[in-house]
Amino acid sequence: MPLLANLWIVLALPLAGAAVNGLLGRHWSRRTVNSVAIGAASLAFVSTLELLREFFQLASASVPWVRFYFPWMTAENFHIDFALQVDQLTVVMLLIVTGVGLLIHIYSAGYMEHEGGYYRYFSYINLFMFFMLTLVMAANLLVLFVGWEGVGLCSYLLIGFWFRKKSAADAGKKAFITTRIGDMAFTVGLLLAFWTFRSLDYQTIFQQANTMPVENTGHIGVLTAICLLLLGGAVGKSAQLPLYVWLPDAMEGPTPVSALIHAATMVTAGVYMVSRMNILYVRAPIAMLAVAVIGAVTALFAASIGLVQTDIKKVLAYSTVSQLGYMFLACGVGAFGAGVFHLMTHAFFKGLLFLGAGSVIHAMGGEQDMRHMGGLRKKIPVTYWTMFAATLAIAGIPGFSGFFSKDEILFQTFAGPYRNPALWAIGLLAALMTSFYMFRLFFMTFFGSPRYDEHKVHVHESPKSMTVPLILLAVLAVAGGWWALPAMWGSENHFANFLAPVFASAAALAPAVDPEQHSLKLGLTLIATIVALTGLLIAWGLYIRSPHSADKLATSFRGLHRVLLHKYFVDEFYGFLIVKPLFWISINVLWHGVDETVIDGTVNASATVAQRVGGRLRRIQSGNTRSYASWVVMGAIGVTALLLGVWEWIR
Amino acid sequence: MGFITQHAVLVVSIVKVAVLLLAALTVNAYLTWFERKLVGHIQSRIGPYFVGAHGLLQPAADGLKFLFKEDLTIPTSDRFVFCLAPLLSLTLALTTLALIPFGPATITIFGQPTELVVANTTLGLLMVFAISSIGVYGVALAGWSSNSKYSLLGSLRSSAQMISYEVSLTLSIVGVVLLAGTFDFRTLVEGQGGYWWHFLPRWRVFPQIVGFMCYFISAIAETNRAPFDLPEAESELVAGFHTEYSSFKFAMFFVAEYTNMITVSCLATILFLGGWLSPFPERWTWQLYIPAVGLLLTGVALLADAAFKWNGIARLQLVAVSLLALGLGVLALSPTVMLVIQGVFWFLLKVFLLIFFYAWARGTLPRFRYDQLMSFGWKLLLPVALANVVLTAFLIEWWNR
Amino acid sequence: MNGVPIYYFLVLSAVLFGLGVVGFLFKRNIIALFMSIELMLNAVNLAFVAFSRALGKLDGQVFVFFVIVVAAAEAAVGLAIVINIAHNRQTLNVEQVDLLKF
Amino acid sequence: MSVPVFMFFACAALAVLGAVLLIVVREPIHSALALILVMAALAVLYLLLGAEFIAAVQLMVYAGAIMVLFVFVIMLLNAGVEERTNKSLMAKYLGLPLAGFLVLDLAWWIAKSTAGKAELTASAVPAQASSTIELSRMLFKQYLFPFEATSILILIAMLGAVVLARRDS
Repeated sequence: MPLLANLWIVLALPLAGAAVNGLLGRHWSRRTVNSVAIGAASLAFVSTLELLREFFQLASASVPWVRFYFPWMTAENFHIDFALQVDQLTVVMLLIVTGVGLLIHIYSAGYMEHEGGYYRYFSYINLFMFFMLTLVMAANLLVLFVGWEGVGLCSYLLIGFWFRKKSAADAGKKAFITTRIGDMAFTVGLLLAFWTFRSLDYQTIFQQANTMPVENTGHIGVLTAICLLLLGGAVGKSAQLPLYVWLPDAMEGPTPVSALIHAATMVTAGVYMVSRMNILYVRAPIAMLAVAVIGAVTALFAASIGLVQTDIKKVLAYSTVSQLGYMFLACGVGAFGAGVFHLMTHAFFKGLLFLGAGSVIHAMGGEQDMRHMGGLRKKIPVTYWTMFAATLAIAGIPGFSGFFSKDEILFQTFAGPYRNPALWAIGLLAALMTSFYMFRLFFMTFFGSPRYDEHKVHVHESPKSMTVPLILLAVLAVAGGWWALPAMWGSENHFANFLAPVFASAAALAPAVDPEQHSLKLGLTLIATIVALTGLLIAWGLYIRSPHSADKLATSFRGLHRVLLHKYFVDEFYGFLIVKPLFWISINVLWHGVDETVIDGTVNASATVAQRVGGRLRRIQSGNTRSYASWVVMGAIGVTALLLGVWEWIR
Repeated sequence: MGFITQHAVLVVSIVKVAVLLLAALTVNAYLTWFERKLVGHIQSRIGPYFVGAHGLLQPAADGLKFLFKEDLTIPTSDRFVFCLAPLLSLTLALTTLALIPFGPATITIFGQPTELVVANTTLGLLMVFAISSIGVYGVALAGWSSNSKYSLLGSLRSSAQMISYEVSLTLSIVGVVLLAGTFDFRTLVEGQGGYWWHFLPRWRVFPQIVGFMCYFISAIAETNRAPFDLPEAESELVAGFHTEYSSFKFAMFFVAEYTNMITVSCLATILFLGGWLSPFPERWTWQLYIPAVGLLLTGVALLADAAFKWNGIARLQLVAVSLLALGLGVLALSPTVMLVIQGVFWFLLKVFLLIFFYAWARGTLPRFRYDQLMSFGWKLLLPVALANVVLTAFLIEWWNR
Repeated sequence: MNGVPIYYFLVLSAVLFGLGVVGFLFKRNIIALFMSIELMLNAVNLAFVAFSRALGKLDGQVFVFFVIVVAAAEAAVGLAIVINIAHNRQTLNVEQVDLLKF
Repeated sequence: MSVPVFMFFACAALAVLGAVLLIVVREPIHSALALILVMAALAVLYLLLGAEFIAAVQLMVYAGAIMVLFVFVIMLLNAGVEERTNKSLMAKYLGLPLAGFLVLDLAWWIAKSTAGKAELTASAVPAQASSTIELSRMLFKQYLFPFEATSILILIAMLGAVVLARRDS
């Protein structure tokens, strides 16, 4: 078992790629650079496959498979190893990260062809891959935290990739700072966890947690506290309410980055963490509820904003947020498996959507506003068809991957162990909106008459390096959900079964679900399907049949439209509530007050004192040798006197 | 007599000093005569001739002249230093002489066994150099105090020259000191007894020939003698540092110069030429008669000269001189005196030869130019002397292995 | 050789040293200052030799040797500096050379 | 009063006289002469202490070389009579008391020291020649490193002097 024996190889590959490119890439041709980067990524993917093979041969007893590499820090009873582990969840995540990551590497090779800082870009995304892998392979919370912060760093670097553009730089900072707020909570959570369990290793924590009682509603215990704090981190990283604001701005980065980081992998870290900590969460119902509510609300909220956005990437960004909301919802209702399932499918189709959007933008020569697109169907067929698949998937049209995962979530919400019909309703509404705005995007982009100057912009299909990943992802987006196909007729869900061991103890704790609930499944599925189709039809009605009705609608509901268009004024709200006061305090208190008055004051004061005293003492230094000599003689007298023990004599 | 027997040491020392002083001054006087004669003959003149036979009274006349001339001191000069300078040079010159042993023998005066040296110290050599190194001041101060540019230039030159050459002078004898391993004159001389291969005397001049040459050249320069006599280069700066000096003060410088000449010659004799040791082996007893015979022959020669060539006062003079010589010769025949004299004779003979060499050099060689002098001293003499020292040290070390 | 107590020499050296100090404080001519320093050094040397004699060890004399050597070096450099001063400032009065304060 | 004692006092008197002259005399060259006098006197004292080699070196190096250098420089710069300016009040008023204090300190120290009490007797005198030989031994064995160091120091001093005194234009 070469790879299981030393897991670090999987990490080392992208890191090596990043290091090589970062240090030497500057002087290399683009070809060399991207072959190095893609080589690293593909090697990582291959090794993951090998890892998977070996993993299947592993006796279930020895899962999770933990490896200690070296003691990282040790302070008497605080001991952290650099340890990695592999279990089913990790394997899934590994596949997503390396697989989608690889595709996006390849895609980037084409997309970034004409950009500066080529080597920088590839070194960054390799680095990102490394940190993401660290995050998912970590065997204790601190190593996870390293990956956690690492991906944050990479996303900062990549969002601000075009750092000469102010908006990009700002977006980078915004992302970094916003997630920082979440990470603050996360860190406190870590400390609390350590204080409680005297360790940060998953296994130790889980063993101890297993012996702890469920903190039922009404009494909030340490577990609840830990879970809520960790949730804070997750909210920040996974762009949930109220910290989602950074993600839409993150679209300033190159589109592949949006695909890789802000759709497929990084933002799912929160979901991953929650489901990793499932054993804790199931023992803290309040936290669970919080997760569910946040998820549901975010889903609806983001979707509603997505309805009216006109920037193609913005729409996708908000859809990402809302999809993440779904995942949280899933976790919140104890359907961790479903959450992870949706995470995977979402990685496929959202990655695809972003890449497609990138391809469109590439074709339109940088145009991002859907109002200036249209009728691209014929011009860029590959993109068109792949996007179509992805749209169907996300909209939840039966047979496509998104359908299965979303359906699973909704079902679990309605009939799962922690069922909650209200949230199910919200979820359903969100689903409707989702399908609507997705088809709106789709129609506005590919159908109707071109709304751009055909002479200026000559639309062209993207190069192979971009289309091939599209196709591959499209396949996944279509077929990625078929694991769960049997579940349709009540048979077992392979994916869920695969993940089951991870959530076993959680499941054991869950209240029993009476079997006739399953009979609901078909009905619920039907409802979901209808909802999806409704969304499709509305979109078709508004944007194909009578293209101008949309604007009429917008004008008739101007107020609502404006609110949505301005994203509920959340940014302005934050700006008013937090940023302004912060500025005020910084400027008036910290700058003028503390810095100028106190610090500069002391410094200047000491300087002036020194100057005054110096001015007096200066008279001693007359420059006249004879005076100096006198001083020397005094010194000599003093020394000799001391040597003679004058002090004893005086006493 | 009681007093004498009580403080015999003191008295004997005083007597020795007195004798030495007298001898030194007389010898100096007659050295000038000898030199003038010699140089004269080298330049195919006859030199002093009319003051007494063969100008034998010339020195006396000069002495008288010095005494009776007016003693000028320039009003603008610095009186004290002006007077101090000549005193200093003369005193120091004579003092060094006091450290030189003239012979091995120990004679008894007032029942007090004494050696033929005024101040006997084991570090004689060091002392000589120590004292002679102060001699510079005489020259320097003389030039400065007399407040005249010729003097100043002359003194600057000469003191620079003396200092520069003192270095190589000192270095050149280090070889000998290394060989002998002592500063004591007596030991230094006795170390040179015996023969190499039964015929070559173990004088250090042979192993240290380079050292000897360096020594002699720098000695000539050190004493400001031709061809290194720039300080009193008449053609350039009148008479150098003693331009402004007259009569007796001038005489002091004069005597000091000749005394230094004698001193360095004595040193050369002791260090390199085996001091008072005779070149002949002990068993040739006839060599004991050499001094006496020499004196007697001189007396006879002079008598003949007086008889045939001269008349009047000069004749009487010569007779007196020859009688003196004969008398000394006869005295030297008496066994005790004979033994005592031996060492002294050989010593003085060698010294005389060296001084003859001095005069000879003066008569033949042209004067150096100043820059030549300096570059010669620093760039040739000094390195050679140094090399000599190093080489000697290595060889000695090698020998001892 | 009957008795000069060592501390006669020490006292003498102390007095000479003191005089050297006085000289350094009261002479204005730079060269004279130098000479005062030399005087102090000499006083120290005397003390050294006296002690070496008193203790019957020669180390003191070795030190004196070194002191003399160093004094030579110091004189060489110092006088060179003095010459420069004299050429640049046209004075040897140490009180006229007091720009060291800036 | 025995010869050594007489010698000592004579030389001591000369030395002190020289030192005082060095201070009071205003003509630099006279100061130099005074200093030479001190050195000569000290040389004799060294002889009295049985340090013949040091005495010789004292004369040769100090009186014969260093002081000659001084005299040279004085002659070269034609240093006139020093003017008695009094810019340094400190030296003017505190100078003497300070020096006095210093001497007192030293005197006190001497009074305390035990080594000083020893009488200078024939027994304590190391044989002169042997003492010189011993000295050289120590110099080249025990004190070899300082010796080499000083040689380098001298070399550096020479270079420094040359560089400083050269009037380059």
